[in-house]
Amino acid sequence: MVPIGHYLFLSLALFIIGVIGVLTRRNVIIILMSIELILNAVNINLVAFSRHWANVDGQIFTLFIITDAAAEAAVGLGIIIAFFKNRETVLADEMDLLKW
Amino acid sequence: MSALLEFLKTYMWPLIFALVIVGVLPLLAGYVVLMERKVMADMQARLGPMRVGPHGLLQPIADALKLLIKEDIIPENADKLVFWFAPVISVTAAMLAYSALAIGPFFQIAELNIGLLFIVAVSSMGIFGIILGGWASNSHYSLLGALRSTAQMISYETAAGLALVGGVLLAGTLSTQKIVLAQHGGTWFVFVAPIGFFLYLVASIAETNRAPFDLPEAESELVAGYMTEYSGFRWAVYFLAEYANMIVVASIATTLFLGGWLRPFGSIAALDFIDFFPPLSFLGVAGYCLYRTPKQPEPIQSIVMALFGGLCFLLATAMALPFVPAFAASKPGLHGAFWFLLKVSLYIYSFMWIRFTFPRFRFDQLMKLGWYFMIPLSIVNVLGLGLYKVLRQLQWSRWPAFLLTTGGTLLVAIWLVWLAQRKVAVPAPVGEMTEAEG
Amino acid sequence: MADTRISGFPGVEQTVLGADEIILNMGPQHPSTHGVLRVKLRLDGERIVDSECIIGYLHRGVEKIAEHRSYTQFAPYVDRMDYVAAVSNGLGYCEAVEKLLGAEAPMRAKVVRTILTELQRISSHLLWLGTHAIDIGALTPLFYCLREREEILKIFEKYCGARLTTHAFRIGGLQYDTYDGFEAETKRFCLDFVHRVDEYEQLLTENRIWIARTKGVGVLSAADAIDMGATGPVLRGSGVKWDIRKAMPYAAYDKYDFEIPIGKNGDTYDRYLVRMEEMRQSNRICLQAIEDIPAGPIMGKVGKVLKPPVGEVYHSIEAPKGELGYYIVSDGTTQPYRVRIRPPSFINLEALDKMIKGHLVADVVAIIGTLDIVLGEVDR
Amino acid sequence: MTPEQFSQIAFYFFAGLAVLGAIGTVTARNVVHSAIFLITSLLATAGIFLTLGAQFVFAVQIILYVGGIMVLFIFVIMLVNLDVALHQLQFNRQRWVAGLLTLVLASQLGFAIWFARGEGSLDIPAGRTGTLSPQNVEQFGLALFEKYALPFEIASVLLLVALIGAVVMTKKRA
Repeated sequence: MVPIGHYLFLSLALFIIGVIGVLTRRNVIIILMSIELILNAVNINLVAFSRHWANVDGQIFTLFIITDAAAEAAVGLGIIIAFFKNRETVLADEMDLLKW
Repeated sequence: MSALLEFLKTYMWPLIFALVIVGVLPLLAGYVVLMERKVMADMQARLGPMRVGPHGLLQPIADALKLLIKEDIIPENADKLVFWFAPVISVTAAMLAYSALAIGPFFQIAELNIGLLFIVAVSSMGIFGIILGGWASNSHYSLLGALRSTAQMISYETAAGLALVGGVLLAGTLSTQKIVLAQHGGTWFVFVAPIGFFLYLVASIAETNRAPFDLPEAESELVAGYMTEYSGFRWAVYFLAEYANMIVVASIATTLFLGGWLRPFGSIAALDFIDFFPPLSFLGVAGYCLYRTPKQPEPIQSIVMALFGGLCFLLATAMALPFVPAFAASKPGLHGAFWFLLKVSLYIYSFMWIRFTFPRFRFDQLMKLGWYFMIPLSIVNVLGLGLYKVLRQLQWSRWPAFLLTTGGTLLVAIWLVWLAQRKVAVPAPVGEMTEAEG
Repeated sequence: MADTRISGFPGVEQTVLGADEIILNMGPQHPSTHGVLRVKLRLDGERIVDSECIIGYLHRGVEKIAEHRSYTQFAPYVDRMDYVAAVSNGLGYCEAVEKLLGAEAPMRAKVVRTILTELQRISSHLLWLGTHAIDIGALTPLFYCLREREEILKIFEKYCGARLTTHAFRIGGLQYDTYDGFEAETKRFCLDFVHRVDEYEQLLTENRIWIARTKGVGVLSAADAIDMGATGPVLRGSGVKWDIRKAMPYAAYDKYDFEIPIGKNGDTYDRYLVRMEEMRQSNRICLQAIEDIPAGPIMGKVGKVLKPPVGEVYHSIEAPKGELGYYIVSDGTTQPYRVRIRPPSFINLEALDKMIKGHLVADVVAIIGTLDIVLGEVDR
Repeated sequence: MTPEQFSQIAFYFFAGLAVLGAIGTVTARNVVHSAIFLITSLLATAGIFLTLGAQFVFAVQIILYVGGIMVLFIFVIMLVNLDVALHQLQFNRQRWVAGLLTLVLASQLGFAIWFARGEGSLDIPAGRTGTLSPQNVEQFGLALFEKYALPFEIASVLLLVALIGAVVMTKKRA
C-alpha cells in the first residue's frame, strides 16, 4: 500500500498550489477555483486518514466539505455575477469599493 | 512480462467486455439511428432509407464512412485544443457509463458496489463535452445552445436522480446486479413505482436533449445548438455520444424499473414457454430475410440480405443453445442479454414515438416544467416510496400499500398541475444558479 | 442565462445599449425565417424589446418588369411572387386585366378557375401548416401535409403541365380545357381530404404543448389588425369577418355556399384554427363546384393583341395569404403604363414588430410562421 | 501484477495528474482552460478516493464537485466571459511576496510531515487496522444518519441559506 506520508505530501502540494493561486491571481473566478483546490487537498487528507484508521468518519467530513464547497461556490459566483453586472470586471484588485 | 500476463489473467473478462463495448457501441448507436429513421419514416407515411443495402440495412456504415472522409473544419477563432477535445469528453463519458451496467448476469465489466451512482456520476460528465464544445466554437449560436443545454441537463438531472432514488430505495442497493436480483421473483419496480418510472422517462428524454425537450439543438431557433460549428468526424463523435447516452438512460431505466435481464413473468413456471421467444423471434427474422432475398432489386442487395438472414439464424441458434442440456448454464447469460436489449430497444422506441408526436417546448416552459413539476413531484415520489417500504415492513399487504402511496403521489401530481394551470404571476425560473446543491 | 451581456462573439453587434441588451440577427440565412427574411432583434436576455425587419433580399423588380412586357407576356411573372400559390396570383392578374379590357370570362372558365384557386388555397395552407408545425417542433404533420399537397400538385400538373409556377389561366378565360377525369380526381381528393384535416387536428389541436406554444402568443387585436391593413387569416384570426370572396365576389364565388371562420383572441392558436377551418371551407367550395361545371366555351372574346383603353383599374382577390390586389394603369398601348401589386404577405409582415414585442426568441419563429409569409411576394 | 500493485501505480498516476492539473489551474491565462485543469485535478482526486476504497466519496466527488460545482463555474465563466481579461495582467502586485510566504508555509508544513514520519505515528501502512470494508456505502450511510445526523441537518440548512443567498444576489433589481 501507499504510505500515508505520500498522501500527506500530495495534499500539501495541492494545498500550496491553491494558496499561491489565491494570493497571486487577479481573476476572482480563478481565486474561487483555487479555494476549491485547497478544499480538495483537505479532502484527500481526510479520506486517506479514514482509510488509515479504518474509520468512516473522515469520509463523512469529506461529504460535509463538498457540501460547503457547493454552498460557497453558489454564493461566491452569485457575488461575482452581481459584481460583474455593475462593474463589468472580474479582477479582484478592481473590487475596491464598499458600495457603488 | 509475467506481471503483465498476471494482470491480463486477473482482468481478462472485464477487458474483453470493455473491448466489445467500445467496438460494438458505435455500431449499435448507428443502428439506433437507422431504427429512428425507419420509425420516423413509418410514422410519417414514408419509407426511410432504402438504397444502401436492403431496406437501408447498411445505411449506418455508409453514413459513418461519409462522415469520416468529410473535410475537417475548425473555425478560425476557435479554441483549437478545446474544440478538438470536447466531443471526446462527451463520448468518453457515455461509454464509461457502460462499465457498470449489467447486460445480463454475466455480461458486465465491473460489478461495483456503487454501480448506479457511478453511472449517474460518469454520465453527468458528458455536460462538459457540450458546454466546452459550445464555448470553443466561438459562435453565438453554439454558446447559447451550450448554455441552454447545460441548464436543462442540470435541472432535469436532479429530477432523474430523485426518480432513481425511489427505485434504489425499493431495491435497497446501488449495485446494478443486486437491483435486478431484487426484482427477481417479485414485481418489477415499474409496477411498484409507476410515477417514478414516468418521471425518469420524462427526465431522461430531457437529459438526452431529445424532442420535445431538444431546445439545445432546436434547429428553428438555434440552428444546431452547440454542434453548429462542428462537422465531419467530430460531429459524428457528438452524435455518437448522444445516441450512446440514449442507450445508457434506457439501460438504467431497464435495470431499475423494467427488471433488467429478467424474463417477463419469470416467476410463473406455467409461462416458461416464453423462454422459446428469443430463438423463435430471431428465427422469424431470419426466415423473413431469406424470404425477401430473391426479391431484392440488385444482386448485391440479395447477398447482404442473405448474410443478414444468416446472422439472425446464427443468433437464433445461440439463443437455442440453452435448451441443449450440456449448455443449460448459458441460459441466464444469453437470454438475459436478449431480454435486456429488447427492453432497451422498447424504451428507445418510446423516445422516438414521443419525438415524432409532440411539438417542442419553449425554454421557459421547459424550465418551469422541470422546477415546478418534475422536481417537487420526484421528491414526493421518494417520500411515497419510503412510506411504501415502511408499510411493507409493517406487514401491510402489497395492494393497499401500493394504492395508498401511488394514489397519494398522484394526487400531489394533480395538485401541481392545477397550480401550474392557475394563472398566477410566477417569477421567472431561477434555474441555473442554484442547482449545484441539488 | 438571461440578463447578462455576452460580448466578443460574431453576430452580436456591439452598440451603445443598456447593459442588459444585445442585438441578435435572425436571418437572412436562418432555417426558420421562411426564406431570406432578416429580423434584427433587440433583446433583453431572451425577451424581445424591439425588432426591425429587413427585406429585399429577393427583390426582382416584378412591377418594373411589367412596364416592358405586354399584358399577356407579364402573366407568368406573377406566378413567381407567391410561388406556393401561383394559381391565385394568376387569377388576380387575369381578372384585373379583364376588368380593364371590359371583357369577361365565360362561366365554365370561371368555375374551373374557382376550383383550381381553392385547391391552391388548400395546398398553400397545407404547406403553411407543415412548416409552422416544424418551426414549433412537431416534425410529423409536415409529411402528412405534403402527402395531400402532392395530390393537388398532381392535379395541377395534369391540367397545365406545371406543378409550382403553373400559369394556369389566360386573360379572358382558360388556355386548356379540363382533362379527362379532372372532375373525378378532384372529387375523390376532396372527399378524402375532409378526413385528412381531422387527422392534422388530431395531431395538434388539443396537444398541450402545441397550445402552450401558440395560445396567447403573438396577439393582434382587431383594431390593430385593421390599422395595419392586415388581411386574410391574420385579420380573421383577430375576429374581423372580412373576406373578399364574400364582400366583393369574383370568379364564381357568389354561386357557392361557404362560411368565413373567425378567431376570438387574435393569437397564434386562433390563426391556426382559422386556417384549418378555411381548408375545410375551401374543400366544401370545391365539392360544390365540381358537381356541375357548366359546359361551354373556355375563352371569352378578347383579341389576339390586348390593347386596353386608357384608364386604370384596381382588382383584388382573396389569396390564401390575404388580399392580393392589382392596380394597373393603361396608356392605351400593348404594355401597361404602371402595375402596382398589393401583396398580402408584405402588409401582414408589418404586424410582426407589434406581435413579437415582449415575447421570447423562440416565439419569433412561431409568429413568423403564423403570419404565413412568402418572401417572393414580400420582396417582389 | 496484483491488484495491490495496480492501485499503487494508480495512486502515483492520479497524484501526478492532480498536481499537474492544480498547477495548470493557477497558471492558465484563459479562465476556461483554468477550469478544465481544475476539473482534471478533481477527477484525479476522485481516482485517488477510489484507490482508497472510498467509493461513495468518489461518486459524490464526481457528481457534486465535477458535475455540479464545476459546471456552475464554467456556466458563470461563460456569462462573464470578457476577452479583455485575457490581455490584462494575470497576477497581482504582491505576487512575489505572496509566493515567498507560501513557500515558507510549504516548507514548514513539509518539515512537519517529514518529522512526524520520523516519530513513527505515520508509519502504519494504511488499511491495516479497523474493520473498514472497501465496500463501505452501508457503513457510510449508517454513520451519516446516526452519529452525524445533526451536522447533516445543519449542512442542509447551510445549503438552503446559500441557495436563497445566491438567488437574492443574482436577481434582477426591479
